[in-house]
Order: sequence, then C-alpha cells, then structure tokens
Amino acid sequence: MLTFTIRRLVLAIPTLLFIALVIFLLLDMAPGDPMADQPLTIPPEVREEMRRALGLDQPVYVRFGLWLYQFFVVEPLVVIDHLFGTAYSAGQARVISWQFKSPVMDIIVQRLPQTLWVVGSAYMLGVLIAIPIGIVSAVRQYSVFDQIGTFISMVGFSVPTFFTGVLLIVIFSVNLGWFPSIYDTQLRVTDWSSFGQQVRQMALPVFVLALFNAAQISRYMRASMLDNMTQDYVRTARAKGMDERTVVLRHVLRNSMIPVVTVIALGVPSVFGGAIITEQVFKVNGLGALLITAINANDLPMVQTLTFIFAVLIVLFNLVADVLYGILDPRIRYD
Amino acid sequence: MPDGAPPILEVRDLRTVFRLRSGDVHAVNGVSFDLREGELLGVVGESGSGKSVTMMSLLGLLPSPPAEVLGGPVTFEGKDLLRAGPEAMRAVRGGRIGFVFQDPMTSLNPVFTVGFQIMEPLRKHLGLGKRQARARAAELLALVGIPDAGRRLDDYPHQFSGGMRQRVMIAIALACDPKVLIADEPTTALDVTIQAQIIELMQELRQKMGMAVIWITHDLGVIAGIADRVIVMYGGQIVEHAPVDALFANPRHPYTQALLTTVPKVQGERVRRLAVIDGQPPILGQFPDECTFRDRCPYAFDVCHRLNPQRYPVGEGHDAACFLNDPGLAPQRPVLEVVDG
Amino acid sequence: QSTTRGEDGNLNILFWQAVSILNPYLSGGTKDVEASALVLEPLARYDENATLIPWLAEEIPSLENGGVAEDLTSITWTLKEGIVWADGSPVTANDVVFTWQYCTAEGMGCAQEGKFEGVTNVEAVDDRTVRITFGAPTPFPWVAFVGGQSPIIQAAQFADCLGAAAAQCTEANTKPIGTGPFQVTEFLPNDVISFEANPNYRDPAKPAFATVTFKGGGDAAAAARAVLETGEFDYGWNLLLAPDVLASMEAAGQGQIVSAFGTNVERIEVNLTNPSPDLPEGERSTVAHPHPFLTIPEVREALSLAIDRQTLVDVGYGETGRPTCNLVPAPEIYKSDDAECAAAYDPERAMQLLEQAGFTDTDGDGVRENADGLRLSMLYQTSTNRVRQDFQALIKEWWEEIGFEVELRNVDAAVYFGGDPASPDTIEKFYADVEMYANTFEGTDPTSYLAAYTCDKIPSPENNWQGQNMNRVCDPAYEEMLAQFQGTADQEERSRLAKALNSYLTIENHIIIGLVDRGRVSAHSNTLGGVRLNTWDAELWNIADWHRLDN
Amino acid sequence: MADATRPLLSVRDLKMHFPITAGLLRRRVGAVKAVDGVSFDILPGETLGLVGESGCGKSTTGRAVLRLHDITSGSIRLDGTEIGRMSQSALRPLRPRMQMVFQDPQASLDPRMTVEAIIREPLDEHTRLSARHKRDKVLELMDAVGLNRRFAGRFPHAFSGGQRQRIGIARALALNPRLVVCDEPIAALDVSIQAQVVNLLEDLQERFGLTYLFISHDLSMVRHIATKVAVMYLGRIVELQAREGLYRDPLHPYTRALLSAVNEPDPVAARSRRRIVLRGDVPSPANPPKGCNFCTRCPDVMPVCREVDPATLEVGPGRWVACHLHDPAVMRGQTTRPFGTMGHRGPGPNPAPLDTPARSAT
Amino acid sequence: MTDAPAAGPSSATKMPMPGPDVRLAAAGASQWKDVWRQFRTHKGAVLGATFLVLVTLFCILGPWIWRVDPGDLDVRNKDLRPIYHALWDSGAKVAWAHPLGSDNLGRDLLASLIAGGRVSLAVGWTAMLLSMVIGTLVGVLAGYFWRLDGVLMRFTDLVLALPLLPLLLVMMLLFRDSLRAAFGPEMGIFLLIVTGIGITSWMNTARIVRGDVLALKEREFILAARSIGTPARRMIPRHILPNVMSSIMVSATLGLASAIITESALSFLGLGFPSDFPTWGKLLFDSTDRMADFPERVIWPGLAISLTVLSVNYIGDGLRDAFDPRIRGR
Ligand SMILES: Nc1ncnc2c1ncn2[C@@H]1O[C@H](COP(=O)(O)OP(=O)(O)OP(=O)(O)O)[C@@H](O)[C@H]1O
Ligand SMILES: Nc1ncnc2c1ncn2[C@@H]1O[C@H](COP(=O)(O)OP(=O)(O)OP(=O)(O)O)[C@@H](O)[C@H]1O
Ligand SMILES: [Mg+2]
Ligand SMILES: [Mg+2]
Repeated sequence: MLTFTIRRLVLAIPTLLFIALVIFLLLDMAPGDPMADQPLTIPPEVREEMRRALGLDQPVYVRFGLWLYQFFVVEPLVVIDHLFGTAYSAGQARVISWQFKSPVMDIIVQRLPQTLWVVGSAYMLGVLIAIPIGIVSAVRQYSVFDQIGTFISMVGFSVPTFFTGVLLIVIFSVNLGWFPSIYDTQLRVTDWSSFGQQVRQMALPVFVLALFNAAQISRYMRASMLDNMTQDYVRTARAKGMDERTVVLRHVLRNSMIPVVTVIALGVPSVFGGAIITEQVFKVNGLGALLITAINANDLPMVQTLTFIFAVLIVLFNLVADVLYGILDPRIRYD
Repeated sequence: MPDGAPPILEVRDLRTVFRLRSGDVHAVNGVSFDLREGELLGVVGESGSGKSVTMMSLLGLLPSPPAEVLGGPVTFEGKDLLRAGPEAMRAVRGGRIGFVFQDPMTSLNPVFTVGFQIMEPLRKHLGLGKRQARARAAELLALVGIPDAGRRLDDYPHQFSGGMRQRVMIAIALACDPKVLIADEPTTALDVTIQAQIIELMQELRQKMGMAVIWITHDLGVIAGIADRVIVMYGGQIVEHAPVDALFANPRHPYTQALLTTVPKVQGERVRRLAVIDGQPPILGQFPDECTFRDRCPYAFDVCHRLNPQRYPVGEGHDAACFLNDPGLAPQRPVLEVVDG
Repeated sequence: QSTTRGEDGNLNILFWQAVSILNPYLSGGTKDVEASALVLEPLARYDENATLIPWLAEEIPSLENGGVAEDLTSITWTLKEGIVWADGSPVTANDVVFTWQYCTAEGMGCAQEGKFEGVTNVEAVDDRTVRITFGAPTPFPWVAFVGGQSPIIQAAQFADCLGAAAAQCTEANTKPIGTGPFQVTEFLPNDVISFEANPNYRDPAKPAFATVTFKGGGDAAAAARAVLETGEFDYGWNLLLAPDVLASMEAAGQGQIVSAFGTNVERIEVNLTNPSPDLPEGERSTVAHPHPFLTIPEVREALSLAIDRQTLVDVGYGETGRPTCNLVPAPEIYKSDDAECAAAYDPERAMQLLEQAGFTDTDGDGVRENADGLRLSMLYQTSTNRVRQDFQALIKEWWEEIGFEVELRNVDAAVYFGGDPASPDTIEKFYADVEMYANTFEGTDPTSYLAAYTCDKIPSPENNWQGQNMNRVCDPAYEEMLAQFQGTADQEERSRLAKALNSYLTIENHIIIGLVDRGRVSAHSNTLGGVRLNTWDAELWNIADWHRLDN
Repeated sequence: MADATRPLLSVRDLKMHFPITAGLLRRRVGAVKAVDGVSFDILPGETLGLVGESGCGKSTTGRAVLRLHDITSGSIRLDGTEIGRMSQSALRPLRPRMQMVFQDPQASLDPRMTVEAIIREPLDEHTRLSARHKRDKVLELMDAVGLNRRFAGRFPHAFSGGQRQRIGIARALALNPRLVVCDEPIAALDVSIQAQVVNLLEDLQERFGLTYLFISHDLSMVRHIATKVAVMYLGRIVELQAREGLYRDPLHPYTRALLSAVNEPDPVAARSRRRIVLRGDVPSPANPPKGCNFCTRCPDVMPVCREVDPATLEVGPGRWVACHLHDPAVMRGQTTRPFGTMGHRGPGPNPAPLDTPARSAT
Repeated sequence: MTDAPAAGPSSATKMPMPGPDVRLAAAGASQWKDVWRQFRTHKGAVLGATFLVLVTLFCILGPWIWRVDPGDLDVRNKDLRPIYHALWDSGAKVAWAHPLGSDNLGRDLLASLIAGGRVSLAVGWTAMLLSMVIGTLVGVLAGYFWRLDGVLMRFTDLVLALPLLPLLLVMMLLFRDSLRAAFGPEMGIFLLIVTGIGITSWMNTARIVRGDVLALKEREFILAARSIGTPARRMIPRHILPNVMSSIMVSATLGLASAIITESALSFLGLGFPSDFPTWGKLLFDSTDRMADFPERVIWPGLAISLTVLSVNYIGDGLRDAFDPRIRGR
C-alpha cells in the first residue's frame, strides 16, 4: 500500500507539471486584460506602462518559468520561514496577484477558512443527510419514502443555486428575519453567542449547498445499498439469526460504503474549489468567489495558482479514493 | 441407523410463490417431508427444481416481497416455524438450525474477519462475552480442520481458499450446536479433492455432534456416499422419496431413473453413448395441475396431462409421485422397466 | 449632530464590487478609490455641487490670490496648519513631492499618471508649501492632488516602494497611513476591510463612528436588499438596478435611495469605419475602410431619432436617469441644450431620412437596402449587464421598426473593457457597427474628454489598438476647434467652445448617440445621517460627517 | 485429411508465465507459472482429455495453444506449422483451423447479438461469402447442432444453458476447423443437459473428423469422451495415458487420489470404497514448492520429492508419468519402501515393458 | 440432435413462463423489446418519459400554436400578471394576449418559455451527446488498450482540473467569428456553448465506461471473438460498444440534466447566449430580482427545469432497471 501510494505520488509529478503548463497556456490565450476594471479615462500610455509593471511584456515561457519557480521554490520557503522563523525567502519575489498587489498565497490562506466552514460543512451535512436517506430508500425500495426522497433530491439537484439561494434569503432574511443574508467573514467564534451567530449566518448557504450535495450522494448510496442487499453474504447473516438492523446497518452498510466513500472522497476537491454561485449569493467570499473575481479581473497569477492547487487536489483525492478503497475493502491490496 | 427415531422437523404441504411484476413463479408446490433426529437426508434434483427455495422457506430466508410462503405447518421442536414471530424465528436460525450455502466465495462477508463472523451468532444466541466467543470460535475453526486456528481468526475471507472458506461456513453453522444442519450444495463449487475433504469432515462432525442434516445436491454420487434417506425433487415437488439403497437399487419415478443413467461412470463398462433426458426443466407460472415431468417423460400417457400424481407408496419408506405406480391405472400404461442403476 | 468622536459605534458599508487594494495609484478602480477616501485625502476636493473646496490645503490657489501663475505654468498650494498623519507625524510638503515622485517613478505603472500629465516638477517651497510646474501653459491646473484619485501618501511609509517595488509593498498598499477620519485595522482583499476612527484626525469631534466595516462581494441586488430590506447594512454603493426593483425594495421601509447626477452618460458609439469580418485582420475597423452606410449622416440621425429615450429611462433608471443626447451632460456651463433632441422620438422622420438617403425596403424582408443592394444590417455590442441587455432589446426593436436588421452581442465586461489588444471584443477594437457603454470624466473639466476625438487617438493596429477615439472621428475642423479650446483660459470662451465640440459629436452629427444621463444611485439606512451624494469626487468624501440618527 | 499418424497438434515444453510486478517502478518480481513446461501430441481425430483441479492451468493451456495468450516459451505446431512465435496478424489466416468452445455458455455469447450474428461472426471475419450464402451456412450449422432454424433472430438470453452451448459449438464449427479446444464445455450445465451436449460433440467429431482438446475436471465425463487423458497439477502434466490405461491403472499418486474422490452413484460401492483424501490445498502457482509440485500433498512423498523435480518419463508405450516412484534411476537409490499407504491395487497386468525395480520388489 | 425446442407450442400453452428467466418467452423477442417491456413496468420512468415527450413537443410545436414572438417588446403591456392571477386578485393587470403574463419589457412569458425550452433542451441534448461521444471514446480506448490507459486517464484528470470559464472565453475568442460566419450568430454561439459544456463534462462517463470495458475484456465472449481473429477495430464496435450501452445511457440521462443546469449557471456568470435569446436558465436568473412581486416568472421556468431533470432522472432509473438482468421482472 505504501509503495503503491508513493508510486502514484511520483507519477503524479509529471502529470501535474503538464497540467500546470496547459492551464497557463489556456489562461494566457484567454481574452481580457488585467486593466479591465481601470476607468476608461486612464490614458493608453499609462495603461501600457501598468501592463509592463505586471511583467506582461515578457514572453510566455519566461512567465511560466517564473511562476513555476515562485510556486515550487519561493512559496515553500515562505512557509518554512513562517514556521521556523528563518529567512530563506527574504528578497525572493513571491507569486503576486495582479488585482491585489499582494501575495496570492496569503490571500488563499485568508479565504480558506470561510470556504472550509461553509462549503465544507455543507458537504459534510450533505453526506450526513444523504447516507441515511440512501439507506432507507434502498431498504424500502419503491416505498413512499423512497419516492419522496427521490423527488426532493432531484429537485435539489436541478434547481440552480442562484435561485434557491435568493429564494431562501427572501423568505428567511427579508420576510422572517431569522438569518442574515450576508456572511460576516470577520466573525470569530469565541463564546456561545458568537457560535450561535456563526451557525445562523452559515445556515442558509449551507442548506442550499447541502441540498445539492445530498441529492447526488444519496443516489449513489441507494444504488450501492441495492447492489449489496442481494448479495449472498446478506443471506448468510440472516441465516445466522442476526436481526434486520444488524444485517442492514452492519453487513450491508459496511460493504455499500466502500464505493460511496470513494465517491465522497472524489468530491472533496470541489469543496476547496468553493461554490462560485452560492458564495456570491451570500457574499461568503471564499475561494469560489476569489476565483470568479480573479477570472473577471484577469488576474492570471491568482487564477493559475488557484486552478493548479485545485488540480493537485483532484489528483491527490483520486489517490486518496484509491487508497481508501484499499483500506476499506480488505480484498484489495495494492502491491 | 436412526430409523425409528422421532422426527424433529416436519414439513407439510409447503408452497412458495414468487410474486413478480411479470407474473407468479410457483417454486415450491406442496412439499411434505420429515427429518428424524441424527439422520442425513439427501435432497437431489436439477437446477431450478426448488431445492434451495424449499429450505429457505422453512427459515424465512427468502426476500419478501417477492417471495410468499404458504401452506405448512412446519413443525420444529413443537413450534410452527411459519407462524412463529420474527424474534422466535431468529432464535431458531443459526441457533437451533444451521445453514451452509453453496458458494463459499460469496457467502462470507468480505469486509469482516472470519473470527468476527463466527463470533456473531455465538454472542447473539449463546450470549457469550467477547473473550469466550473468541475462544469458542478458535475451537470451532480447529474443529473444522483449519490449522493454526487461533491466528487465522483475524484473517479476512479472501485470504482463505475455497475449501477453507466452506469450512468456515460450516464452523459458523455449527457454532451454536444446532439440532439441524441444512447444507445447500456445500461442495458443488469445490474441486473433487477438496469436495472429498469436506464430505469426510461432515461425516466426522455428524458423528461427533449427532445432529440431523439435510444435504442438498444435484450430484447423485455424493448422495450415494453419505445419505440415509433421499428426496428427489422436480418442478417444485417431491417426485420420489426413499432410503438411499432402495432409491439407487429400485428407482420408481421415470425422472430418477433417467437421472441415474445420464451420468457416466469412472468404473465398470464404458457406455458407448450417454442416455439423455430431452427438454428443459419447467418454470411454473401456476400451481401445477398435471404432472410436471410429462413433457420429458418417455412413458407419459393421457392421465399425466390431466392430473398431478400424488405420492404413491411403493415400498418401506419409499414413495414416488408417478401414475405408473398407481395400481388402478396400471393396466392402461406401458410397463415400467426397472433400469439398472 | 454628534459632538464626540466614536460615539455612534459601528458603520456597515456594502460595496458589491469588493475592494482589492487601498492605494489609488495602483488601481484606478472606482471601488478602490472610494474606499481609500476613508484614509487618504487630497489637497482639494469637489463638493456635491461641483465646487472646488480646499481639503488639506489652506485655500484653492487661483489667479486672483496668486496661487496660479499668470502665465499658467505653475500652481502653488499651501497645506493647512498642523495636519498630522494617523501615526502622529506631521504632514509636510515633502510628502506631496514624494507622492508625485511615487506615481511617476520608472516601472511603477501608476494608475493616476494622467493626473500628472504636463507636470514637469513638484517642489517643496517650504514645509507647508508646494509648487507644481507645468511644461506648457495650463488653463485648468487644479488636477494634480485634487480629488479622490490623487491623494497624498506618506513618504515615510512608501519610501521603499518606488518603481517596480510598488506592487510588493503589501502592508503599505493595504494599510496606508493617511490623514483621513479612519485608519485600517484589518484588510481582507476583496472581502472586508475594518476601519477604526483615526485618533489623530484634525477635527476632534469627528468621525462619529468608532469603527467601519467595509464589506464587499455579491451583486447590486443583494446589496440593495441588505440595505433596503433586511437593514443589515447602513450604506450600499452603486445600486444599478431596474427602477421597479429598487422601488419595491425601498417600500420595505428600512432605508432610502439617494441619487445624484454627474457626467456619466450611457451612449451608443457609431463606428465610422467598416468592421466587416470579410476584411483582412488589421484592416477591420480602420480608417482605410469607411463604413458603408454609417458614414451617411442621415442614417446616423435616423438611428438617433428612432430611440425613445424616455422609455429607456423608465425601464432602466427611473428617477436616477434622464434622457440626454449629450456627451458632456454637466456641469451646466459646458452643457449643450439637448432638450429637443432628447425628447425627439420620431420614427416617421427617421424613415423619411432613410428614404432620402436612398434606403428602401425593395425586397419586402423588412430590411432596407439601397440601389447598390447594401442592406442596413448592424451588429450591436455592449457589455454583459442586465440593464444594458434590456436597452439592447428595446433599441433593436425600434431600429428594426424603421428598417434595420440588428444582431445583438454582449461581451463579458472584463473582456469588453479590458483593452487587451489580442481580444477582438474590446471597445477599442470595435468589431461591431455600433456599441454601447457609459463613460464619464473626472472632476468638472471636460478638456481631456473632448480631446479624445482626434485623428491621432484612433485605435489602430499601429498603436496597438490604444486610444479613445472609438468612433474613428477624424475631422480637421474639430481638431482646430479643440486646439482653441485647450489654449483658452477665458471661461466664457471655454464654455462656448466646449458646447460646440460636444454638439459636433452628438446633436449635429450623431456620431455619439447619447441615451441616458445616468445618475449615481446608492442607498443608506434610515438611521444614517449626513450622507451627501457626490458625483464629482469620491462618494464617501464626507464620511467624517456621517452619523447615526435617533439613537 | 493428412497422415493419421502425424500429430495435428504438437506442443513441446509450453510455458505461460504471468508476470507479477511490484514496487515503485513496477519491476517484475515473479511470475504466476500458470503453465510450466507442458508437452503433448494430439493425432487427427483424437480427443485428448485434460483434467485437473481448479487453477492448475488447464484453461491457460487451452488458450495458449490457440495463441490467445502470448506464450512465454515452448513450441506449438499445428499441422506442422510452428505457431508459437507467430504474430497475431500472421496467425489470423490460421484461425479457421483451430477454434474454441467455452466453459460458460452464458458468458461466451455476446448478449447483444442475435444467434445468427454470433454464428456468422467467424464467416464475416474469414470469408467473402455473400450475405445469402452466409445465412444459408448459418442455418446449416444450426441444423447441425440441433437448434431450430426459427431461433436465428433471437438473443442468447432467450435460450437455455444447453441451447446456448450449442450456439457456441456452432460458432466454433463455422469455419470447418480441424482442432477444437473445448474448455469445460459442460461444467456449467445441469446433469441432465450435460449428456445432451457430450453426445452432440461426439456426433460432430464423427461427422466432421474433428480433433478435440477436451478440458474438464469431471473425470467420469472425460473417460466417456476422451481417447487419451492428460492429468495436470500446478502447471505440469503429471500423467498422460490412453484412456483405458489411466482409469484401470493410474500411475501417479495424484491421479489415483483424483479417481478415488469421484463419487459413484452407488451407495453399496460407496460404503466399501476407500477414498484417498488429500490433505491441504493446491499451492499457489506463483510460489510452487521446491522439488515435485505435488510433494506437499502427496501421500507417498519421499525425501527426494522435496528436492528434485521429477522428469516426465515414458514408462510404457504412450504412458507418460512425472513421478519419482516410476523413475528407475531414483527408485534404485531409494532405501526405504516409499509406498506408504498405497500398495498395489489389484493384480492388473502392468503393460509397461520395463517394470521398475521398485515395483518388481513388491 | 435431439434437443427439441424448449418453447414448443404444447409446452408454451400449458406452462406460460413469465419467470425472471424470460429465456422461454415469446419467440423472436429481441433484447430491445425486452428492455422496453421492462421499462414500461417502471411507473416513474414511464411518467418521466411521457413528460419529456410532452415538453419536447411543447417546445417544438409551441411556436406554431402560440404565434407570439418571444422577442416582441410590448412596452405598454409590460408587467402583466398571468391570467389565473385574476382568480384571486380581481385588480391584477392581466390580458388574454399574454396568458402567463409579460416581463418588464412586455415580452410574452409563454412565448419566452417555449423559445427558452427549445434552446435549453437543444443545449441539453447536444451537449449530452457530445459529452457521451467523448466520454465513450476515451473510456473505451483507455479500457481496451492498456497502453493508452495511463495517458488517457491523466488526460481526464487534466480536463477535470481545467476551469470552465476561462476555457469558454478562450473558445469564444478563437472560434466565435469563424463559427458565426459559418453558421450564423445564434447557431455559432450555440455550438460554442454546447461544445464548452460537452468537453468539460465527459470525464465521469469516461471513467464509468473504462471500468465497464475493463470488466468486459475479461468476459469470455471477447475471448471468443479473439479466438476467431476479430481485430480490435471491429471488436470495439461489434462487442464492446453495445455492451457498455446501458452505462452510457444511464450517464446520458444525468448528462442531459446537468447540461441544462450548467447552461443556467453560465447565464448567471454572464456567459452564454445573447440577451435576446432566452433559455430557461436565463429566464429564471433574470427574474430572481423580482421574484417576490412576480413569482410566476421564476416558478414557470424553475418548474420546467426541475421537472425535466426529474423526469430524465426517472428515465435513467427505469433504463438501469430495464438493462439490469438481475432486477428484470422484479
Ligand atoms: N428470489 C427469487 N425470485 C424469483 N424467483 C426465484 C427466486 N429464487 C428462486 N426463484 C425461482 O424458484 C425456482 C426454484 O429455485 P431454487 O433456487 O430452489 O432451485 P434449486 O433447486 O436450488 O436449484 P440450484 O441447483 O440451481 O440451486 C426457480 O425457478 C427460480 O427461478
Ligand atoms: N491473465 C492472467 N494473469 C495472471 N494470472 C493468471 C491469468 N490467467 C490465469 N492466471 C492464473 O493462472 C493459474 C491457472 O489458471 P487457469 O485458468 O488456467 O486454471 P484452470 O485450470 O483452467 O482452472 P479452472 O478449472 O478454475 O478454470 C491460476 O492460478 C490463475 O490465477
Ligand atoms: Mg439451489
Ligand atoms: Mg479454466
């Protein structure tokens, strides 16, 4: 298992470098210019000057090389410096965002908490809702519960979040005034009341996203349960005199979770990708909002870094899914 | 031979229907038999004849829906199993009656250790603690002949060979000292040499523990070696029932006879050409009102197409469901030749 | 009115375009300039009536008080007495000089370089006096260090940030030390900025608020909702929403809408050159190929006449917009009389004009063509924005009624206004027949605005598509008039010439078809007092005076 | 038909090892020796039965002979042509001469193709007949295997197991092959159906002069159909004899164990019979024991068995066995009598011309 | 050859065999008929299919029945409420000319729904087909040729990591003018969007198909075809593709749904179709601001999207059951 993991990690390096290159070229080709949000009154010469200041006059390969160096050498050094108080990175230029004129990594680190809080807990909540729903729908296949569950999850899947989000705001923030419509990223949870506030402000976005996630995962769960319910070992468990609870919740569930857990793992990178639309609707300003504003502002270093981190996570969680499969399923042994 | 022993399991007129969207399937149609203490009852019949469904109906192991078990009673230790509550039924399953299934590869849960799977019924039925259960599980594994049993408790099923997995299945079935063991084709999936090991093991265990066994198979050879009495099933019905010697020496149902001739032998004269039973076994959309074997039967005559034969007694503990054995109809029909087994 | 600093607690401001930096020299973006107004201040500002008022300076220099040299080549400012930075150190003339050096340093890419155009030197005469020297006589010298775009920064803080190093000074760029009523405590780019009252602010009674939370993100509708409907925020900026939507939100009773008119005009620009994709790349939309029919004045006039500007206002802006034909809608002294043009919605006349120009619908497909078979078919582009798309739909309908064929295109704003020479979709490339956007000029002086319509400012492959003469106007008569305008200091004459220049482009020739004079719209909660919406400078210019009502 | 004494198929020292890779660089760390040095001949018109336990390499041998695997080493001569090293494309024209019938009649038929399309596929690949001709040929083949012509348009799932196996046989016969490898063609069928299929195979052999390599683990069925029988154990052929000899006088201890384990449907005989029950399981072909492959389970194991790999010797005309017990050279050096439990069953005359000294000592 | 046809007429009459093993069922029953028969027993699927057919017909035939141009601005009749609104609010501004009401520019909602449905469904179908084609191609090649497996699966990772928005922008930049010249403005942008959605949504299908092909390769009938000498170029269309069809169909139904949703998300992000080119997603998005005052403007397009996705999902369920021999007949 260990060698398998290491092997996959080693193989991932060239893949990721290639991905980085492709993303870079793609972004470079993309139309638009970091000057877009500057007022039209700025004279052309000034614009040209500003472009030069961003290094846009350099050829592509120089810029890509620089980015690679900064991302893989300078940024890790900064982390080391930060942890151990050393000064290896002193004087080295970091990856600087064009719109913020400050290091991309610092901003990403700043944004990470709210994304993890909102999108992450929505994902977890989605999973927590989805699994019991999937189990019950499978155990009572074609029952009323199953049909209603299917219906709700499909509606959750099919209604765009820009609509559900606004709908919830209109109902719960405007009319009922129960929850805030704007997320306060500066809220620090220090005591029960601030915790309550945090829960309240997370309630709406988390609900919108959780509905969406739960819809998908519960379908997987149901299918997986149905697959396993007809297996021979279930009959064995019954023949041993186990009660239905034990049969379903121990024997079937354990096996059904194997593919579902990998599906869940494969979905984790999307948590870090943030939820572009939901974040925008509730002004959570997490990584999704960061990415979309960076794209709109043509902030190439930011977009490049974010997408590349996303790619790393995708490759990584592909691996995690495989490893989890190996751990959960004793039959699979890599190497 | 436990000939006169009292029956511990009595099955009367058992019927099982699968109610499917595409229509009903009558898998078991009025099966009656009994099992005496300590005996080994062999059940033979070709695929789809209802052997497994019969046994699983007894213990309520069929998925319902679609399965519906009718008829009865099924008396075990004085209780009617078909009418017992779910709790009582669970106490019987695995506790008083053990079950071994055909396919050792899929019948064990792949994600739990073998030890855990053996300990489960021990803790449930005997209320053993973790330590005791583990000790007993190791004993059981050793009993079924797995070397180094204590250590192998922590292995997963896939780390065992097919034969060993079947031994584990047997260990699970025997865990709570059941009165009855139902073995549903326990050796069919195994190689001949391993099959021999399992058969030997079962005989040994039966002697040691003295339980009654129902052994389902489609291999007449296996039956010949181990059974005391034999039931032959066809189309969800018992077509012949006899002590083992009588069955092989004097089969009284055309199906049994044919079955005995289709199998080539490793000893004796090599037949130039194998005898065949033409056609296919039936799948019944309704309760059969006529003989289910009539389309493949070389002796079929008009009555066979009208009526479903009852089981005619033809000898001591020997009966066969064929009109050829009805003395009343005898004059009208061709003489039933007794084929030499 | 409050009398004690900080007694009104916290102020919540919502900018749906989030602030990314607090240094106007590194970003000309309105949102960034607005936010820095809380911290950084210029020498002088315009008030809501477009009057220049001294801010950090003692008084406005003028010819009369001798602050402006007779030959119009220099201007001398004097700082107010005793002004200190938020860290307590005094503001000196050196800071002003440094600000100039900072913006004009090599490799800096200063966004406000235009403010210092023509400035040859800035020098400290003494601790409180600075003199700005121009290379040529400058009739309107109140540009540098005037208004929110060119505030004074602290030399000490930015000393190491000159030139290429500017972008690396994260701390200075996000937490500048200023003279304004507030100072930054926390800066999360594109998300939230926290301010607290500047303890060293020159007016001890101000600001009334102890802290400000400056939140960004979302869209205009959400911002309006948060101020007008849920009351979570005190101030929402730039609420570009359909009037009926705004009105129904305001009905919730939590807040009120404020609006004011400035120089922002939503207009249609007519391409005088041929954008046809059949032309080879490099020749599309260049003066080498005049437009087949938009060069005909009747056609352009017909386009203008077919537009019902009042309906546009009703649909898109309501109270916050008014019909206009002008390019320069304000201030009053420079504004041509466009009342007739703006009210003229006359499709009949438009059709007549087209007939006159020889365009009739001969083949009955609803589209006019002339004798040469030239069809009046146009591509009409604008940026992606809901109101603009509504306008497109309406105008398309009107134009099609008089016999044009119109294809619509909307381009992502980042691309449309991006100016990327590689992209075919920028306003400069103008690969369409007509395009719509809004533009404004800063301050009150339209000189450089009107100066854009000269031959040398035509974007073309030669100048890498830079330049603001989108229409490709190239008329010696116009340029002559412009030169006159630029050389005159006499107010009467300037006014006359500015109107003539404006009319030439709009009312007379319909090269620029003005649509709506767009007011700025913001909203504040009913409990917030002191808001005076200013379109001539930063909206938050007088935030030191804002206070809580009825607490 | 060619010379009846020249083998149609001649296999020499066939090896088929599946590599096991491991480690960071996927280096090859070992091999599953599925087939490890197998030699046999099949004469035209003959049926060679190949028996052995699950996993001993029967199927792999069958597939390797048809070059469905790229073999590790050895020689395969079909009708005098060496095909062991041929490329797949060069092999294509030879494919019509050798065909295969598979174990699982369900799995070996494409569920999405009609019977006609299935039987026609070989014709499509190798002939240029017109559509009409092909259809005629398909219907003829269906007649030959006893399928009703009306069923040509049906899909496999609409047939019973026996009928499906007939479809598979018809497909194999479509190109008039000389050699047919039958890989457990009856294992998945019900007893009552098995006989039908075996009879059919026999009839077809007679009619078309086919040569069979008949793979099975059912010793009684092999006895019925095969003329020669090879017994495999862990990738090796341990014994190869004509049918009569093998069943009357099995030479290898493993063969004897196999035969004794067959359940005869005769309760009287069963009670008196003494089974040789082998202990333990078949070792993994990835890690075969040192010496004789069977030494871990052999009831007659000798010390030499754990050291030396026995050679395959012809102990009588057409009687080949790989066992030290039958190797005079080994037995001469043997001091203790090796035949522990085995004893010489029955007085049956040993047809081997040279009896081993060990045997004569009994 | 003695094996009489099992489904001889005599046995068929007396033993109707409707069991799970339909092997003996009516003569000539093809597999597709069988799937169809099975599909019919799934109530949800039939309902879904009916709805989908109706919606499709509504969108295709709608413009001939409801002859109002969705682009027509009728500013005097703007902000009309739907007719049914008059039932409880007699003061409501309604008109029979606009049965579902009109928007703030006076465009007819019913006509917009029809036109939007045409685009949304067309986007859904085409993007789904494209993504199925790519996904199947990659999946089959990766599964069948192990040499390609590594490369193609890494390629899949690459595409997974690609951000859709910049990709669409690049595509617009590179191809818009040539497409516009070749297909006209609306078709051109349609093709671009469809391609954009298609090429960023095939990865799941590819993974599933690859898994199926890997399993399929182990099946004996593939071996049988190889023993006949069938080369790969015929093996794939003849044996592999038909057998992965059921997985493809199931992921196709999901693909259709998510393509419709992606298109609506693009509207939200300001990419997508020109403004005078309604789609359900855009109608929904454009009306969110006014949803409190004019709920019908969000309810109708929202319902259209949801019900379409829901019905497509039920069809997928039905197809999966129908293709799965284990569930057949249950
Ligand atoms: N879950 C089920 N649903 C529907 N029909 C079933 C089910 N289980 C069994 N049957 C049907 O019941 C009949 C009897 O099946 P059963 O499994 O008892 O046969 P068997 O004699 O055990 O055969 P085998 O030797 O193959 O195990 C068959 O026709 C089968 O198709
Ligand atoms: N493609 C392969 N890769 C690796 N190992 C293989 C492969 N095919 C077969 N083997 C291994 O080779 C050995 C022989 O397999 P084979 O299928 O030939 O046995 P068999 O005698 O036909 O068994 P059965 O009776 O179960 O069909 C087994 O251990 C098997 O696991
Ligand atoms: Mg069974
Ligand atoms: Mg095999």
